[in-house]
Amino acid sequence: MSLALDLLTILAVSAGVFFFLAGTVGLLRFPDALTRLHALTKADNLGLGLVVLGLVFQEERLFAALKLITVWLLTLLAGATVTRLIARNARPAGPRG
Amino acid sequence: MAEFLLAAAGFVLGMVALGLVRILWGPGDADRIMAAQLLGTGGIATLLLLAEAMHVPAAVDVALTLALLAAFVSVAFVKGSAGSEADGA
Amino acid sequence: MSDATVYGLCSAVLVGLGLFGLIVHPELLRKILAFNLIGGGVFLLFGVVARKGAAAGFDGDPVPQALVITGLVVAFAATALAVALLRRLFQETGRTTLRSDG
Amino acid sequence: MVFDIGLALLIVAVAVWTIAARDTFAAVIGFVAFGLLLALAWVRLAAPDVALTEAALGSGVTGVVLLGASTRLRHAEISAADKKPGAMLRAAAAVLCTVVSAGLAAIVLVLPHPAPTLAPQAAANMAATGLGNPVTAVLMAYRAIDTLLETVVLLLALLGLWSLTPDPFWGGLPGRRHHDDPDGVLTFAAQLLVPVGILVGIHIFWVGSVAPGGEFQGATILAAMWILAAMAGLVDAPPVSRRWLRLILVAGPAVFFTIGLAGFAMAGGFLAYPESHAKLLIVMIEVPVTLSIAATLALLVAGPPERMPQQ
Repeated sequence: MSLALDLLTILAVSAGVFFFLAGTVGLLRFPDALTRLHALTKADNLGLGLVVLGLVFQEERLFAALKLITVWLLTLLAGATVTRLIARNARPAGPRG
Repeated sequence: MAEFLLAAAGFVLGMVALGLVRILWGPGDADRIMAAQLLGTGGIATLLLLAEAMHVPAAVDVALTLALLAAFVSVAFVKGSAGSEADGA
Repeated sequence: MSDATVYGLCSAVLVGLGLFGLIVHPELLRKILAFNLIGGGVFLLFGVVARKGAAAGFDGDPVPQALVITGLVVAFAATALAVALLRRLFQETGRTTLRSDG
Repeated sequence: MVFDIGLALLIVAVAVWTIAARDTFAAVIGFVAFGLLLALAWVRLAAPDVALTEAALGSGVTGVVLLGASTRLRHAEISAADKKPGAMLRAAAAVLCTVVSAGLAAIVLVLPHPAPTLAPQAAANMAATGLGNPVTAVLMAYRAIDTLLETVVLLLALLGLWSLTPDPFWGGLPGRRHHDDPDGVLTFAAQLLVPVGILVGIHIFWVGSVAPGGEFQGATILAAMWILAAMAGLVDAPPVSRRWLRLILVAGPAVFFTIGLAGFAMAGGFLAYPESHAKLLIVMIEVPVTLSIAATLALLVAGPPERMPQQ
């Protein structure tokens, strides 16, 4: 049982880490701010979600597992809000480059 | 398992480091705020992985705090960046 | 070389960097930032000494750790006050530096 | 070890950026990143209490204060930027700073092993307090006088800040009035985040007696949530002349000082707790201190009053 859980953890965390890689590549390579925004927030929030999922398999106490999920939900909410605000508010190019 | 999680934490941190290059390049405030967000998400993932790898459950509380404060700082960044035009003094 | 020593060397570099910024930046806000970097370096040094002083079943000496928490709060208060002074200086004179000759 | 070297290099790189960036706004983002990475370093140094403080206060709230200043002074800095000191002075400063760094590095390398430590004394003291977190025990009992003085220092900083108020706004409201976000995203997020954040703040404060956390960390989160609500236009700051506000500000230090004085009668010394009631007394101090610190931090972020209440 513990071995199976360990395996699930390794799978989920590896997949999560891969999405961080994808997000970073997008942030570096995509041509303009809005597409970068798109690449970054989706990939990273998914990456964090998979990392959280992997760690939940290692948690024995319910409260600790819930706390991990809360961290992810808070990050999602913050990410969605800020992304929306950036897309609407922030000037795509700064005042002096 | 601990070594794997520590390695994963190191890898995420490495990705964050690469993303920080975007702060250097900019060119706009939007990119810089995004890079700060990447840093927040990546930092949270790193903390959660460290908490499990080092058996420091308190690091999850640090991640929780960071998640809240990252939202707070990002909102302030966006508000400040958008508002700086309007009130110069 | 232990893990803590790595952070000890890091803290030494941070203090030097912050000091450099404090001296060469004419803008006061950059000086405040540099001052906070020095603070970060000094606090980290405390953390290294605390880690190396692990004893009595603790992973680190709690006394310097508690001092750093106190220090962080005071550093924040000092920063907030410095920023308020700077903003008032800007309101009164339109300047963000201390140079009066320029 | 590899992880630590990588993290240390990254911290140094971000610090270099904070010093070298041309744009102050970019430098401030560098500083926030710096604080976040330091929080990771504190976890690695087995100091999660400090990591919490760094994440909340050192990076987050300090970052917001510096950011506010950088956007307000943005138009001034362009004219001031050309007055850089000459090459000679810069070279001299570089030499001086290298010497300082080298000296500190040498001290780190020759630190005795094991380093001098107060951990045994702190452990002995902790047993008498009934607390499970050694750092909280140091803050509230072993070195309680430092913590008491610190709450006073925070108040003094706030007095200093208020004394910078321009005459017409004396006793007025700090900060700008933010209005509800027209398309509702921020309002919605704040309505969700603020209650959760308040719960997290209380949780961090409450576990501080047995696990990493405590009044400073909890208070910082509470202060941040109030400012977030203000930025979303959900609440507005009260005029700083309100009596209830002043009462909240001084309640913590006053209760702390009073119980400290009572220590003379109860246990024969200032800030001494009788062993049977130590934990109860510490909680009685911590609750008002947390509220006072939260209010003080929030008002320090808000800045000096800059408008009067609307009639």
